[in-house]
Amino acid sequence: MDYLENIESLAYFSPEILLVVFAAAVIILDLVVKNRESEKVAYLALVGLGCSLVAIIITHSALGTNESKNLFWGMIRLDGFAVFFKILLLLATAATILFSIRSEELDVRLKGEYYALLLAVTFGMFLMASATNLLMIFIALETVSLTSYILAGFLTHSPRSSEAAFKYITYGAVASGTMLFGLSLIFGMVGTGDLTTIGQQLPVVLASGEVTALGVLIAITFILAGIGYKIASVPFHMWSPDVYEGAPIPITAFLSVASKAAGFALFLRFFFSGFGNSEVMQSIDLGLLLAIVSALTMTIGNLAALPQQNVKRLLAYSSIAHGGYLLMGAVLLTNGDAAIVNKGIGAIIFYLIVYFFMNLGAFYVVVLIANEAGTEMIEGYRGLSSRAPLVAGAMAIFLFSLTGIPFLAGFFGKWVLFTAVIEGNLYWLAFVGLLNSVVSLYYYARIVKAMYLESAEDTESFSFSKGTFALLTVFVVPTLLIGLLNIFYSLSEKITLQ
Amino acid sequence: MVIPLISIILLCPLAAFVIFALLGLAKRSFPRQDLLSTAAMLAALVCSFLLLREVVPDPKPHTVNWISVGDFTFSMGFYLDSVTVIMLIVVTLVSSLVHIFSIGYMHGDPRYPRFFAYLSLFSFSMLFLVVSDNLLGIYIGWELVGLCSYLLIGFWFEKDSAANACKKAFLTTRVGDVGMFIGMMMLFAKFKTLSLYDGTENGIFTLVEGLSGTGDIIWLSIAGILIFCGAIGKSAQVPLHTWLPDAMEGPTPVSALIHAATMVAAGVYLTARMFPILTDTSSLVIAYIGGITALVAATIAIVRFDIKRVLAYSTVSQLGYMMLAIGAGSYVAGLFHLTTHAFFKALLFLGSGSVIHAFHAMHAHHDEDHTDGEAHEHDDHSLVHEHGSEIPPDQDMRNMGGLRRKMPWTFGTMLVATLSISGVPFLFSGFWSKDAILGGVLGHAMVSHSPHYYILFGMALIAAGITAFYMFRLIFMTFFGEPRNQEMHDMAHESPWVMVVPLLVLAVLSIPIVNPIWFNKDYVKPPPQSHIHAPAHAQLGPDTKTGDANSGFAFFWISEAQAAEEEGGKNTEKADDAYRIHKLAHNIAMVLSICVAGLGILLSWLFYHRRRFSAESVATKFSPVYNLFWNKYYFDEFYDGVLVALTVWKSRLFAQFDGAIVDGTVNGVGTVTRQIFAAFIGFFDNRVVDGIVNRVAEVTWAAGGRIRRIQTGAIQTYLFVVLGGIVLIILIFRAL
Amino acid sequence: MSLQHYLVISAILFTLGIFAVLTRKNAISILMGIELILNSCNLNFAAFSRFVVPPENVDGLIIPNIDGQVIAIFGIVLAAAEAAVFLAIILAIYREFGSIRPDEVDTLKG
Amino acid sequence: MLLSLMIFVPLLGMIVVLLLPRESEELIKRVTLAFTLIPLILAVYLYITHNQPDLEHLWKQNVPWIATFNIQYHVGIDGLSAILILLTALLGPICVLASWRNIEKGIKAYMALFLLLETGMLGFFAALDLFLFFVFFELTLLPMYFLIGVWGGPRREYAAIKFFLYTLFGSVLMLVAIIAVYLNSNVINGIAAEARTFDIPTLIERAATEGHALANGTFQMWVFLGFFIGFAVKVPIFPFHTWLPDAHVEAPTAISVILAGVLLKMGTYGLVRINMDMLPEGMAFFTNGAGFWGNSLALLGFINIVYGSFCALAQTDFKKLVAYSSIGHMGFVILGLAAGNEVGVTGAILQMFNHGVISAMLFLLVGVLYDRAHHREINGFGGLGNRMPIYTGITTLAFMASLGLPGLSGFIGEAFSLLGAYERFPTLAILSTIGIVVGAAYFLWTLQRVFLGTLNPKYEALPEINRREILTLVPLGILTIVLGIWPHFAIEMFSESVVELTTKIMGTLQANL
Repeated sequence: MDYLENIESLAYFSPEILLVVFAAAVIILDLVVKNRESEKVAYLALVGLGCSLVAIIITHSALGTNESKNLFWGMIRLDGFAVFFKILLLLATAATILFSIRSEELDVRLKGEYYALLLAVTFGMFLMASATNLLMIFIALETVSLTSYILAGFLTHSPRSSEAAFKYITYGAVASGTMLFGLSLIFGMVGTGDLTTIGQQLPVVLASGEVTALGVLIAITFILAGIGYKIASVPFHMWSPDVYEGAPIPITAFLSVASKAAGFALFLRFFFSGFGNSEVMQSIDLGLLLAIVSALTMTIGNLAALPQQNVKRLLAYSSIAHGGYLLMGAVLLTNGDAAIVNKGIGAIIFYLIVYFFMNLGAFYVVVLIANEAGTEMIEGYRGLSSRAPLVAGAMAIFLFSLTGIPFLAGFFGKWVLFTAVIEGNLYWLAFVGLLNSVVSLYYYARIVKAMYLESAEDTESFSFSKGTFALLTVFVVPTLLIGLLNIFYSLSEKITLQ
Repeated sequence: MVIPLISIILLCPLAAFVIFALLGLAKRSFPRQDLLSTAAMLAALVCSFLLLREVVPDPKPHTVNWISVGDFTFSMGFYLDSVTVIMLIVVTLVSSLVHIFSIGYMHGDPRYPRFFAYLSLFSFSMLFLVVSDNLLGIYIGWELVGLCSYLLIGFWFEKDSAANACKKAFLTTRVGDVGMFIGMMMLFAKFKTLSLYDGTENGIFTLVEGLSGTGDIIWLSIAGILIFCGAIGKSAQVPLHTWLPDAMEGPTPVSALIHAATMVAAGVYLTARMFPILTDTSSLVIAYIGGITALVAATIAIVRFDIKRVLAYSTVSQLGYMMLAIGAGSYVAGLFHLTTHAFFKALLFLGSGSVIHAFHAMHAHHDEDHTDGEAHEHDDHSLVHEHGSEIPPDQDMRNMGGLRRKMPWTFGTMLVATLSISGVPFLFSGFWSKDAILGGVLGHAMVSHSPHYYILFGMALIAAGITAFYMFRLIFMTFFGEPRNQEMHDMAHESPWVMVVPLLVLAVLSIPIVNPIWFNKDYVKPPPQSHIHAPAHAQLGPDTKTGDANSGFAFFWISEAQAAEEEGGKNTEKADDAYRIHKLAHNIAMVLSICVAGLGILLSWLFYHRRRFSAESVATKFSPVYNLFWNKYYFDEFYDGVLVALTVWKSRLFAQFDGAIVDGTVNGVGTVTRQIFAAFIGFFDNRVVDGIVNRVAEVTWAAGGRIRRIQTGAIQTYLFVVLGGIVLIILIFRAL
Repeated sequence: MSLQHYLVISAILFTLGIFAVLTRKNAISILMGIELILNSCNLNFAAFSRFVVPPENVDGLIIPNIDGQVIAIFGIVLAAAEAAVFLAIILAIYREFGSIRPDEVDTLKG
Repeated sequence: MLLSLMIFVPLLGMIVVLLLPRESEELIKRVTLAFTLIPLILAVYLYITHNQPDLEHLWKQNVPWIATFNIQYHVGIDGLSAILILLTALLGPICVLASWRNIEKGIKAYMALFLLLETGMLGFFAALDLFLFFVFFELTLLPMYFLIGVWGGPRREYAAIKFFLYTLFGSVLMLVAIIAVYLNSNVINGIAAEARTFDIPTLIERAATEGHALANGTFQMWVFLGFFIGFAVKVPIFPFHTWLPDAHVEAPTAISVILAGVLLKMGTYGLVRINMDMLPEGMAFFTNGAGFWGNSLALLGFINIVYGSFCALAQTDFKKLVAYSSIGHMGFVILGLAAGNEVGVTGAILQMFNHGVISAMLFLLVGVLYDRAHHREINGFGGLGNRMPIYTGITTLAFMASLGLPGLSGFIGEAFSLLGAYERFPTLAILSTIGIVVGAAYFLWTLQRVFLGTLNPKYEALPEINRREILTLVPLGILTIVLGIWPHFAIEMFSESVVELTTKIMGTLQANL
């Protein structure tokens, strides 16, 4: 394994550097511009993201296909996998910034540092997507967490927001502390923080009897607490409904998509590199563990979503459930067949693409309705089909896509996942997943029902700007088309871990 | 020539109906639908007569492929033998006369054109049934005539009684039809065809001969009986006879055409057609059903006062005779009686129609009353039929009397028919055909030494006597004596010529001499019988000979010499024995039948003309018997009772069901007031099937609520779950 | 002192931290519990680095492995950052709820 | 090409309708009608040319779609799908006409959804790629959900979501089965030999290859179950049927027509196309006549017949009655299919088509009455026969056709299904004839309560059926009569397919015995 030294690495590290630079620039600009023009700050942040995106593409092309570089003496790795996640996360941040510009609940005067924080959290997520060392993993996770806590509590005068931040940080701190303890155990077992080395050494020490399977199990479970908290898997999910409900809506959207995606990136890389040896997996039956966690996550997420009245909270539970679906793909990491492992990773990646569009789209509608109707409750959606037909139509598409109704992207996402899972012979898990998607119809349809089948007392039409519709289109069109085009399938198939 | 002629016969009436229907869609109507329909029928009549010459001894069906899938071919086609032609003539003739009669009878009805359109449709269906060469075609015609019967019985559908009657008729016959369909399924499963005759492929009759063995073949017996079920329904045999008297709610020409002459006789025709597949057992069942029907219906008829119902029960009874004949192997006698009965019974109905028409003003008046009265009960419809409705005054014989002078033509023609049905010897066709049946049954009994057939003969004989009794009762009450209802009597008048002429024609047709076809014994021959047939027959030698013997004896008095000559010329000794036995039987039967008929007429004369005995006192003296007759053997009550009992059972069932499953939610019971199974199943649907689904949904929902409760909002609970989760995972997976 | 000693102390610290986090009715105490957890991890890293990983021999020069110690340092830094954010959030909570009892901050639930 | 054109013309129509201004309602209706007439014209052309082999290429298309999964856009027709496409295309314009006046709000969205629905249905019947097949199968769900849920009756929300949930539940199982088929589609004797495929003809071929994973009896049995439940919900087969009465009662007339006329047929079509053609071993397992499982399919058919009929008898809501009668009639389809012989399958397919026509008529007729009287309570009418003679005449025709009166099309399907079934399942076939009697009972009873007797004074002024309504009914009525008299018009289209299919099924059965 060849490592790039620090200075050599910097060139490949330019996207992250650009993010940091622009985060600083945003803070400086915020000092300069008047409050009324705070949108300028947001656009600067967007420019920063754009620059970073260009940098990602340049570094990626410098890398060449199917190549990877280990930067900073193996602290992080730049490969197709990381590039994909970086782009996805970057786009999610961009969307969040766009939402935030339109969101009326965020305090305009504080927006400068808000955008800086968003850039910072993106930076942390970039690290999460590419970290290959225990130290780096922990730093990345903490960077993301600390900034997220602040973002979740950003509405300083909202008790809900503060409460969300408080719960988030308490929960997050304990979870990451637990994870760190698990990481320390792993470190103690093999004596190195490098994931690849861990992957090679762990079976050796396990075979030699220096380490027992129970020890590995304890370590992994502790680590799972940290990663599971990030992707909100049962039983580490309980923070998410409260935080999602309390946080500003754009941040909720961001957490439910970007944070989750980053979590999965970390999860996949960690387990693939660190535990990608089937002996280790089998010694603790990791496959079954993950499968059960996956099944529980989607079931509990879906069931708890059923009685919700707050759309944000409902979507929070729904995103827990989707985390469960994604975990089904992760279960395949434990399959002995490399082809199936790659199918699992590909399925997760494809699903994340789909999820990105449909979930962000749904949250965008929630932002819009919260602006116009001033509520996040389902009642506020009554009669939306006549008050804002296009928005209602878009929301219906997002929701049905989340359900997995065919020809919408969500269906194809599930299709890819379930095909992979069944190919891994986990029929029961696929069945649980499918039953869950039936259950999920019920609560998604409740919103559709409110929009289309019920009428509002107030029948005044909402008016939205052209920009709003343009942004909505950006989410609707992919939700309609992704599944119908082969390009995304082949893309997700190409992205693999080594 | 056969195909064009048959096509004309079928298409003419059909066209008359189609024109009506198409114009109806365009909200118009043909100005003279009556003439159109009548003309169409007359054309068919002419063609039917022309077909007489086309009959060949061993006809082939004219078929086309109707449906062909792979190896299977269903063909549709015509089969024309002497029986077909005779049926065609009977149907077209009676139908034409009824058409003409209706021009007068239905005059002024608001739905006058529609009536003729329906008649045309009926005629088409009936003719289609008659000419079909296969069971499927027969079944199609069979159901279509049922439909027309439904439409025509319910022609005055504003009357609830009519509405009920038509539904009852259709449903009751459908029960029989299902039996017939099952029989068809059995035959089809065995023979892979429903064609009866040999066309491109062998038909059922040929195939059935291939079945080995001389005794009964159980499944074939069952199939035969099942097919006969169709006839039980259509020909109103016990126990499915109850619809026919109710069907008198229809206009009287309809009763004459459909419920006396043609459609109800279709059952007999079908049974006769299926003769070659009837085994001993099925024959016996048919004979018994026929015999019982003949007797039961006759006894009920004694005590009716509604002129049409008397005739209706009389029809049921006579149809029973025909069935008995076929069951006893007297194929030709059965068909013969069918023909003669068609004419004289149509005549009787038309005559009664003429009488009713005489009270036409009253009729209209009554209708209005009726309408008003029924409006209140309107919501009260149920599947349980209302029956035994009041007798309309213009049909009540107790309002009649002495009409003989007022309506001489009607009286005269009806008397001819009455003499005919009563079996008054020699001059009247009914005597010959009935005697043929009696003789056939007795002969069969004597040949086969079967006690069953002796019993049946006894029943038939008693029924013959009763028939003479109640028919003369009808004549005496209607036409003789003093008018009982002077007001109505004054209004009565002879019918116009369009109604009288058909009566006259039919009266002429009730004289045997105009039925010459039947006296040429070569013209109608029973179909060749196969090995499956009665051992009794088999002992007699070559089967075909027995058949000949039967047909020859059926017309003993006319064709004896001829028959004897032929039989004697070529038959074996055994056949000669059978021949002699049958000859003897016919002689005995004839004597006996003349005696019972005479007795019946005499008693009737004493009771109702001379009033030597009081019918009322006899009725009180034998009140149990009288009640039995009066209440029509409680058949309707039985059917209703079964339904009611089931309803009770249903409520009880629900009560338990409710207690057990829906713990005490009794509100279901209140809503469940519908019919037995239907309601039960509807209930099942809502409570169990939906219930399970809803329960699953509830459980799911409740689980959601449960999970919500864990989400307490207190952060330390969440952390506890985290730690608990970690510990649990480690504990569980440690062992693995 | 052998590795076991360190590990035992670390485990005790961790357990105490968890105990504090689960039971204390004061947000500050919870923060202290979290610090205990993090410190137990730091101790682990340092101890493992010292005892488990053999020193590297580069051209005869014995270089002890300091990976674990480095991680511990970073851990301390991050713990400090976390404490800062935590305290800021506790301030906000106190402002909004007038209390820093964790069980009184429960408007979001269900 | 033509086939794809036919499938996507309604979709194009949807886009056009969506672009039209909301206010120009007449224009929207006309445009919709035009866009539904195009498939009809194409379908008629298809009927005329279906037996000309040189034109076959017009009616198929196969282009790669999602290469990763070897999914193709493969459409094509055989006799069976052709006849159902004909039915769908026929009912399209009729439903548009039936919706002309009685859709009061949001006509634009209604028509757009309707066109989308039509694309889904046509695509489903034409799809020859399993994945495409599933996508089209589900594509009908969404428009249907909205069409019932937005334009339906008082309990429309419940009905819509129930319909949605039931069908989705069924299709979930089907999805597992589809994936299982796909994953096993390349395994011969345990070795992955060729590329995986969703191509239905290829799958059928492979499923008949000795040693192929798809040909494995146990595998087929399980996959059969998965598909079966998916289709059973749609048919609907007891006990998955309870969504149907609710959906029918709440749906607007035209949607009921589509629901009964076409959507139910999707279930039975699927049974033929997938369960019988692709999974003969599975089919054999459930229809071999041995034991419970061997009789199960026929038993379900029987239950459907009897259950549906008795339920219909219990109804006082006109529309619900017709809905339950649909359940009963679909039972004959199942029974005929279970028989698996030429007569039975012919009967079943005929019954599919004929039931589509007849139930469409019935729902249209119920709609006509409802538009006038604004209720459907059977006992609330009476004596309409005099007031609305033409309406009564057409209703009588439809009722008679539905209760299986010979000479009308309903009879042949029923009769053949039963004839076929008797050979294989005599007892069940005999018991199923109960349905014939009960069918007559409830229809006649209804006829009596609505049309016969004295006129309910409330309805003295009820207007007679109008020309537009007659126009919607006449084509169906003509079909009912024509196919009753000469069923060959329909049978010739699919007889070859039936022979092929039944030969396979009977062969498999014999091999199994």
